[in-house]
Amino acid sequence: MDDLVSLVFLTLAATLRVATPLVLCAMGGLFSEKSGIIDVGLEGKMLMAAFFAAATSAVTGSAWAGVAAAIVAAEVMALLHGFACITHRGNQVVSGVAINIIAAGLTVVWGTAWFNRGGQTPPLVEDQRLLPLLLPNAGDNILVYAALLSVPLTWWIIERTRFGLRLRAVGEMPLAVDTAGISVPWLRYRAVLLCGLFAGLAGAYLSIAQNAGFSRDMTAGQGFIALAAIIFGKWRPFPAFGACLIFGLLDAIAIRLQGVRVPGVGEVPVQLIQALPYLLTVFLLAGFIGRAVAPRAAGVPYQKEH
Amino acid sequence: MNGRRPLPAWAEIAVLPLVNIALAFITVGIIVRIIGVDPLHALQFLVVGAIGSSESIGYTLYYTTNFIFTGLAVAVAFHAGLFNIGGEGQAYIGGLGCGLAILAFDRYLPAPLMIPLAILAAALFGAAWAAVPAWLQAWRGSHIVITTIMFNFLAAALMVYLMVNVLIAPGSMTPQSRNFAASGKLPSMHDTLAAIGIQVAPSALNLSIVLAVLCCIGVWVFLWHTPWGYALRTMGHNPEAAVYGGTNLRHMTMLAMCISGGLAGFVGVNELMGVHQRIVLDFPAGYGFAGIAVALMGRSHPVGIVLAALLFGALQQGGAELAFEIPTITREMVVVIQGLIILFSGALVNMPRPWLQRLFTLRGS
Amino acid sequence: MMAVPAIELSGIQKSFGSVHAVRGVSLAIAKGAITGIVGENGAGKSTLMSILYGLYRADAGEVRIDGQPMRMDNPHDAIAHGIGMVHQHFMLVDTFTVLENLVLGAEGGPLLAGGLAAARAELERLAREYGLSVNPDAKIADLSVGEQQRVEILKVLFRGAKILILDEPSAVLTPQETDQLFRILATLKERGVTIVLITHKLREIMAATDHVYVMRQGQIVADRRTAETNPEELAELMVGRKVRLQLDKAAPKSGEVLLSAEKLSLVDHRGVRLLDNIDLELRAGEIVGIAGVSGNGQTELLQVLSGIRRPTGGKLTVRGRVIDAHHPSDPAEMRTLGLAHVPEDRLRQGMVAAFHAWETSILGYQAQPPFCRNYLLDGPAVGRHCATLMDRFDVRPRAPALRSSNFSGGNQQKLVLAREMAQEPKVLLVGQPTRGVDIGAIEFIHRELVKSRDQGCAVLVVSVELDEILSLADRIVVMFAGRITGEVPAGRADERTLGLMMAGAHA
Amino acid sequence: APAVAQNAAKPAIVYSTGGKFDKSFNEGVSQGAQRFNKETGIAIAEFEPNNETQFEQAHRRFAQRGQDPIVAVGFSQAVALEKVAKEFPNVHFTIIDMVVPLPNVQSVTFKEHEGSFLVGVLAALASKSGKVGFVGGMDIPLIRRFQCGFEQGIKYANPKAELIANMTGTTPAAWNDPGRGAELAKGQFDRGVDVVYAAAGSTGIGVLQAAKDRGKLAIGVDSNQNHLHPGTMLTSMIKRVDLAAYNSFKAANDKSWKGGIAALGLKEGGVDWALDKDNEKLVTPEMKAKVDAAKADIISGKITVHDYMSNNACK
Ligand SMILES: Nc1ncnc2c1ncn2[C@@H]1O[C@H](COP(=O)(O)OP(=O)(O)OP(=O)(O)O)[C@@H](O)[C@H]1O
Ligand SMILES: Nc1ncnc2c1ncn2[C@@H]1O[C@H](COP(=O)(O)OP(=O)(O)OP(=O)(O)O)[C@@H](O)[C@H]1O
Ligand SMILES: [Mg+2]
Ligand SMILES: [Mg+2]
Repeated sequence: MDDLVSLVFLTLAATLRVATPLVLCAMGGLFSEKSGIIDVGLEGKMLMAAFFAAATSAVTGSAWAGVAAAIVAAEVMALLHGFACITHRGNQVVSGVAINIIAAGLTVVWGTAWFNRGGQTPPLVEDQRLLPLLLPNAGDNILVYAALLSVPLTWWIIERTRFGLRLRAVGEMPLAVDTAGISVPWLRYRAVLLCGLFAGLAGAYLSIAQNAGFSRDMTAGQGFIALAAIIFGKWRPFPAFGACLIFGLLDAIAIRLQGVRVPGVGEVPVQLIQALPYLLTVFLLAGFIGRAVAPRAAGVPYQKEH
Repeated sequence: MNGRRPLPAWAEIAVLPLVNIALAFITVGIIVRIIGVDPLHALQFLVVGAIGSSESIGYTLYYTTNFIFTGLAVAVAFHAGLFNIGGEGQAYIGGLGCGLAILAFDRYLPAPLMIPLAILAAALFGAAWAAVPAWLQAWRGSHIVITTIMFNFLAAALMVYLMVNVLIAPGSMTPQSRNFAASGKLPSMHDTLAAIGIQVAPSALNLSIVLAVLCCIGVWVFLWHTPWGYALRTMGHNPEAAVYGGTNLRHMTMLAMCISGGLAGFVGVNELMGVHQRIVLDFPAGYGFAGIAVALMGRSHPVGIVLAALLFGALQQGGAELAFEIPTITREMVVVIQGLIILFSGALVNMPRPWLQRLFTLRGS
Repeated sequence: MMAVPAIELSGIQKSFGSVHAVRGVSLAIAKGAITGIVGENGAGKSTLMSILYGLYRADAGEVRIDGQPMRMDNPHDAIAHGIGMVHQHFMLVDTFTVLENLVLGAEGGPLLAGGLAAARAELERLAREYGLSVNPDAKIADLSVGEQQRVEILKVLFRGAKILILDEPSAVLTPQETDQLFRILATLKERGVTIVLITHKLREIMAATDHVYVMRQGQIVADRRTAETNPEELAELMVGRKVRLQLDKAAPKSGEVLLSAEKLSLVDHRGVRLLDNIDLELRAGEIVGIAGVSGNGQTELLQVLSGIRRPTGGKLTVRGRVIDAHHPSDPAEMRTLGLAHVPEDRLRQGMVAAFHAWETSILGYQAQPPFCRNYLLDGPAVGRHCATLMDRFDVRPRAPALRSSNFSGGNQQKLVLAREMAQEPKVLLVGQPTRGVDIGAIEFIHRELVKSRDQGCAVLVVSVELDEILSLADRIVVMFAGRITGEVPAGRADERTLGLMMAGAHA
Repeated sequence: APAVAQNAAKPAIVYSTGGKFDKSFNEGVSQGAQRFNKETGIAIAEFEPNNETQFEQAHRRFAQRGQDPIVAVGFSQAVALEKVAKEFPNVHFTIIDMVVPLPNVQSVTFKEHEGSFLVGVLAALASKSGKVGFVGGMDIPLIRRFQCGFEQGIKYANPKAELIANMTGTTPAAWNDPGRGAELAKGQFDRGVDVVYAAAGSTGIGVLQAAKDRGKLAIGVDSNQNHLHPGTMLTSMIKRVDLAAYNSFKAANDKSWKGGIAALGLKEGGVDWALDKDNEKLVTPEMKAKVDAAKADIISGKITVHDYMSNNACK
């Protein structure tokens, strides 16, 4: 009984650990998408951030310097995305894909050049990492709490502030915002920057909190899962958060389900379990949970004079 | 653009892409400098490595073949207004189809029957893998970009499951199927040419490139010279007009994505039938994503796509040689270059236009 | 002229790529007066106003407000100078409530709560003062076009504009709503607001304005005191030649019924009744006009009749083929039945902007001979076909290879019309035949429609322009809220009664 | 560095697509190369292909340039190598983890199951909970071979001991996902595991880290990873690929190079368990005795460790 309780607790803790980067990413992506800028590049931003977080804290020996570097790195990528999609009205998906590929390559190129460990950063010691605060076994480091906090914060900003109102408007009808005397590009740039901020934190979490160092492609598709969570949550913070938790839980359970024989079915193939989040997303996207409507102007570059 | 006159068509098609590539390479040059290598020196190795010998040309063309397939795949979907990011998965499953067909029949069928059958299977499987997201988009309204991304992951999982648990050759160290019998081998280019008395250095280049060329012609005819292609492009430009014109958007979406997926599936033909002669893991190796860049650079026109694919093929081959020659440049450098090309010729395509326009306006007046 | 004009424009130039939309316009708008601007489509009216409002940036020229030169780089500056604009196409966020749209850009503080409360109070005040009542918490998407325009005007008043620009405000209103609008404008004028009114309806110019400017081809070609001019003169100034404002046609010789709808209904996925038991008959050799304020089901009616949408109830018979919810049809089949359809919005439906004219000239017929032979498009044949169309309908420029988007609105319209008429249809559905078309082209198109009527074709014309319906139709059917609210023979129809029916009052 | 003789060997390495720094056999090979380079001062040409079709190119290119010997790392190079080795009968090739029966090819494979058996024994002895964990990389036969040997070792030392095994993933990304590795390990700890064996390339780094963070014991793989976390690293299953590469170079250098097939197990010192200052505190004399006994028995043939890959099954 008692260890059942502890098992449940530990499973939840695991869920939260896995969900944290997803949540941060999703909240970031939410700002971007709400403003009408699709962000397939979350993955790349997170990867860049993870790399610079680890690299910096390995060099400076300060985890906080790492976090700062992560945010800067992610913001640079975010600005690149903005520069392409807002200033030059480029295709947002393409820009995102490009950012992902570039990040995947550059992190390794630089990593090899600077640390020659094949893109890995040196393993980090205690004070170069963000460590659990209260419950060592749960791994509840500061960024986990940041993620939990980010959800109500995002909701409040979007629903209750002037910025939020304009954000929602620009994602639906930029022309209306423009004619109201508000600069569409500046508004969108701010959204994209917010996205960068959160993606940066997510990246830092991966390399200096959850793990002790960067290794190539360590985001392993989580950026896309976060993206799925946003759509899944129909572009609303709390549902998106819920989606992240579900994916986290799936993962936590998957880990425990591996190799377990399910009566009747027999042993569930690892691959199936690992594919579950993607399967689920496809299933849910297919409108079986009701249609998800994207911000109307999402993906459409704003142009006054075609 | 106010004031300035728009670019002449030829400049749009010819000059702009070149400027974009130039920008990408300049950026790469800077990065290469940062890690302490002389860019020009590197460029030289790149070029020589790509077209320096008949062998390297062979490999360049072999990579080009893959890029043509995925480039066309993306382009066809593009023309229908669909964004197919699932080329990776479709190529993977296409390869599976090709491989299964061969594993099933190579012992009984002679090459003249086996090869077309396998090619057909590749197309069908690729198409099927694209058909699901297409159906989800057409009937359930799910976002095809996301679903195709998800289907890339699903394809990977499925393949590994099959390779590890079903198709693996007994006693094999890695998840790979048994080798295909002779009838399941697509003749390599050097053998074929040797047969007609032309000697070239052996390379991975095989007859799939002929298939690729045929696909280019096929796509061109289909898109611009058949009523279905007409309807497909109408849908891409203006769905409402397509409906008005009597096109069923759902069916057209399926058609477009199936063609797209089938084309992507041919990567499997080149890789498995042409080179590996068995089913292996991860042979799509990013060709699906690169296809987006190829299509963008090629302005979604077969001719443009062939040119863009040649560039990417040369990059892939020359890049390998470059890494070969200069240890400090790792293989990821090539990835970066690809990424930058996608960025400049895709997302930032509009950036140089005003400059060029100013240029032309000056020249004009 | 009075002392300092509220607005003074001098030498304004504006091009879009190759299009020289505004060519050195100079004008002065008197304070506290209503100034009208008329001109054919594409004359540059909206562009000029967009420049004044800072939405577009002029390539050259100067803007003076109250005598002071101003840089109008973006709407923010304009708003700051007390300029408000009600755009031809509404600038409202559909998913927002009236209140949210109202405060957008004038939230009064980084947090919403306060601003919204204040706005609610202000809204009630304005509502009382001008009799402009709307429910603050209604979603824009759920409002009628008239109400939406009211919100637009409220937005402007809410920002306390001293200068009000209205771009074709009455295009979407019933005569009654229009009357109310002009009452409001009068009130505003009393309160000293300067008003600029853009419209195509000369009647409104004569009724409301003190002063009128006429634009053509991006230039001011005339400038009159309203008291000293008349519609005929203005029309002539607009087009640059004499135009006959009314069309003369022989009495109809109507024959057998070619299209008939019985209790035709359409309910969308949200359960909204878009079409409600429509009964309609269309006979050979007659023109039936459907009048009504846009958004009352005309669009849907055309969609169902042309096979684009399947009816959810009732039945439709087209030349013997019976169509209902269970036996749907599609535009392709309809074409084979000899039904042609000129859609309401040529750019959105009738053509593909990026296509060559010759490609546009076979939209919907691409799979038919002679355009398609053994599964391949016959390019040359299509080219020749397009050229002949352009001849017959005098589409300018006569260039089949030109991109469809590079034809002027009117010429685009002619091209689409030509494509459909060239098939010598038995039934012809035409939506807004002359929307975005100048008076010159209107004459031509109307004559063509009457011609095909006289050749025994059954013509259905849907238009929001009452005058157009009145001059074209042999029978007039009025739609309101998806229902047919009345039918009048052309002879006994007059604006007022039609207006009442359009507002839902049964005749 | 010592002066290089004119007729010295011109060695070259073609790594597998895993890359030179895979924390696994590629890295081992490069260590062997470095050692050779230190001792002889002879530079070694290296190439990291990014797809399998580049193997053949690389082999041929090196051979053409008169590089000799040429070491090919990983089973997947076999097909290409066989082809090129026939083209260049006078060039010496060495392939690791696979057999290519040609006179001018030296095939080196390892009996990972034997090494894994030993660390399995150690794990079972060290475990208090009687629950031992295994985290594999990508789910492929090679890794199953590790797991299978490990399991036999555990059962040998403590028949009642329970093994909880996880594979990291289904794509090559599984070799590079320390985050997931850590989660898998933590998941196993949550279920009572107190010793975990990582055979997952860089993913293992995460596993070892997790053990450190949770104060559990971990076993490294391929190269000696004990130094990573002294105190929680129980041991490492070493696979002496470095030796294989080094020997090949050395032999070629003093003209004693011989082709043929070598399957390096405990007997040949190809695999072993690591005991050094970093983990000596964790290994009690009894444990050491037991493991050494098992080692002796395996070498003498008293114990035969079943090889998963002999029949793609662990029995
Ligand atoms: N969106 C656009 N982009 C580029 N050029 C355009 C656009 N709209 C119109 N034009 C160009 O501007 C010119 C005028 O178009 P417009 O439809 O305003 O003319 P118009 O005066 O209305 O002609 P008509 O009287 O035939 O309707 C056309 O020749 C067309 O080439
Ligand atoms: N954004 C744009 N891009 C390109 N051309 C444009 C654009 N907006 C307007 N034009 C062209 O500029 C000219 C003036 O257009 P404008 O909308 O000002 O005409 P208008 O007088 O308002 O006509 P309407 O009575 O139909 O509103 C037209 O040729 C139009 O096609
Ligand atoms: Mg206008
Ligand atoms: Mg016009």
